[in-house]
Amino acid sequence: MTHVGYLVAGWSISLISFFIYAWRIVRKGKKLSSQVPKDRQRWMTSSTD
Amino acid sequence: MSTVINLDQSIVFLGQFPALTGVTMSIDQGEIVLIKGPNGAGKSTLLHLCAGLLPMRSGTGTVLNFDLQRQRMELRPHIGLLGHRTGLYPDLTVKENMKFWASAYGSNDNEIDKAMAFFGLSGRLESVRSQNLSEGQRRRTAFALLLIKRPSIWLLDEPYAGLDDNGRELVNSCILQAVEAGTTVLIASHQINNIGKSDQRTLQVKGGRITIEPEEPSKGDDHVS
Amino acid sequence: MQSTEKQEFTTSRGTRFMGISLLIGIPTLLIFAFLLSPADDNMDDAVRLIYVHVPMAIFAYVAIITTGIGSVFFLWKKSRWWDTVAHASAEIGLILCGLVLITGSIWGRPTWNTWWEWGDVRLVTTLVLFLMILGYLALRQVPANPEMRAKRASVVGIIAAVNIPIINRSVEWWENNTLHQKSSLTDGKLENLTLFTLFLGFIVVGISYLWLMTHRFRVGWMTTEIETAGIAELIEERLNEGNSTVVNSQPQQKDGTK
Amino acid sequence: MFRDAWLVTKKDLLIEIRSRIVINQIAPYTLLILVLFGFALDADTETLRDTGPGLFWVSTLLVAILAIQRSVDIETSDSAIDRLMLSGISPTSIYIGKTIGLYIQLIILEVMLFIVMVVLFDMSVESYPLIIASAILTTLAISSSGTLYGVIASGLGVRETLLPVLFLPVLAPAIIGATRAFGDAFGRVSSDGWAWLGLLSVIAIVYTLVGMLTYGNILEDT
Repeated sequence: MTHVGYLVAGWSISLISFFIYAWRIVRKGKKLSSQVPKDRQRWMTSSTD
Repeated sequence: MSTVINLDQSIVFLGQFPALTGVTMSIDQGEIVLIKGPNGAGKSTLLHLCAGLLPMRSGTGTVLNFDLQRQRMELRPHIGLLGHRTGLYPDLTVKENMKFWASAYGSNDNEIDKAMAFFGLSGRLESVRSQNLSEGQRRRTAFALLLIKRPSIWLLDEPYAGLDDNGRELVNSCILQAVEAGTTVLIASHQINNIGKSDQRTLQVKGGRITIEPEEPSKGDDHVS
Repeated sequence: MQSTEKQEFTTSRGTRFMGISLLIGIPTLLIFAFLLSPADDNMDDAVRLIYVHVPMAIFAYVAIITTGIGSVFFLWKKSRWWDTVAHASAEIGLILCGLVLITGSIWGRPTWNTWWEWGDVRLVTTLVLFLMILGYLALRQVPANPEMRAKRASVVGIIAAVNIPIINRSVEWWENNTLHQKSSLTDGKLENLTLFTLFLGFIVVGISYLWLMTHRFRVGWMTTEIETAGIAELIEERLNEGNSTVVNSQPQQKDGTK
Repeated sequence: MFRDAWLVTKKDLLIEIRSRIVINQIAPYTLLILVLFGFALDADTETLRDTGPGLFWVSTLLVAILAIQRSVDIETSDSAIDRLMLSGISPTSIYIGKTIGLYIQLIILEVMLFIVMVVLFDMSVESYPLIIASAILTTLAISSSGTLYGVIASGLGVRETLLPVLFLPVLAPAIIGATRAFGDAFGRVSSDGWAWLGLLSVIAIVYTLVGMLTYGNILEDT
């Protein structure tokens, strides 16, 4: 296989960025949802979106 | 007399700050209403709300039968607002300022001349740029602009600031004339208690809400300013 | 990704399903991209980057167009729901745009022997979009009245979205000196397995976008929820400020009027 | 509507004639940028000729930012905007009026810049119609989006930094097109400059329409 370095770099940057962003969002969501009362989180459980 | 301003539990936010926290008031045509209160009480915000310049967060209100939630655009041409700042173009002369706004309002030259003469702006002052005017002269120009617009409601925010005795008398007589002609006048000021007409009302604003509205304007509450 | 398996507050049945699909989809895509699909005649193995680059590029457009649509509906319906959608999508769009630029230039290095090729329209225009979204998010960070900020940001969002078709048209005018692959999907000479891998890439990136959107939307929704929750207290505080100065003189002031 | 718009334009131009901010302060800045490029590129006239079209539009864009801020300042410095909104002139008319006012000022700046560039860089023009047509369209794109973005960035306390960040990327496609068209008109590039006019007119029209539709919304709570 040619260009292995480029391939690995490209894919890993994409995947790592995705995971870091996803992790930050989920963590922020966890933190925020402890501050918002359940009945004000109505978009949380609905199937909309 | 018909009601021209009617507010019910109006809440207005300036950014995150609740400037008005539920104002309820009703004002009839031809009334003179003094709005008093400490700095930051919400007097200016109240006037801007009545002018249709601020959105209401909640509550209802009509001014001249225009709904303050939906018809602010339609309301605005009928309002004359004199704010803290005079809203003149500093690089234009008094006359040029007058001419621009006159053509925006659809007033004619005759009205310009009359308004300028009334406030002592004719002659030399005509060709002075408004940035070189004194505070009092700028106020007079702003009043002259109010005259040529001929609005149904006057909202005056500290109208006497920077005016000399002569200027105050001119302003008072022009307010009285306007009221005779059926204009409604709201004045926010802590400088003056009486403008020389007996059936004026005083509203007290504190904490973004009207705290007292005397049932009958008592003749006793006029003090010399 | 494991985090979706736990009980999270921004997680619902929908996102958990998407999360599990991603857990299966991403390794599958990697296997297809690196092991099963063949090397390209012209690009050799560099083609394996296309499977993530092209889908991300398409979904970057999708994200920005979603921002535009959300902005239009916000200005039209004044609905906070759409504003939150627009904001969430712009943030994900920025990340996708950034990754498209990075993978694009990594791909360009072995293929064109250069990290950045100014002659390539698509790279340059993606950069322009990236900068527009950066401006949009900068505006959303400015401390100001939230409603005013949302209104202004939505105009910026609309302008960014209408630029996508404009930019795509400009590609045609610029075509004669561009280095870019003439749309790799349509030249018909691709092998079936290559096509399938690309298709798989679209699905995986698409699910990732939806998954991120849902979570980011919920975070945005709760942020405004927290901001607005304080309003009742703010009003109360403001009223007390009025009361404290006139404690006893006007007892009936709660009514406001007669 | 157009009567009101013209009123606003006339007023803005009269203010410029009285204050001369654009002519006395902004125009010299334009020329300065051009001269600085001359120094920076080592006075290699051939290079300057090649990059001339790009330098022209970059300088125009940089001074446009200043002209936009001035155009917004006119209305906000003494709250004239409040009176303007109460005057019965529709926001769309205000938008059109201010766009035309900015347009005329930018065209004057561009003519000056153009003459200086042709002289300093010793450039020869092959097609004046192409120059004029592309300048007319590009300037419309600049002034229509500039009037809109000037208000978007105003009143937030961060205008000086925010306006360029928002405004410059939005005009990047127009600048690409304008530079190619100019390059062809100066005979420096062998592309068909007229083809770019299509792109430029689409951008100009779209930005003007978006501005007309949304300006009122933004003016509401400035």
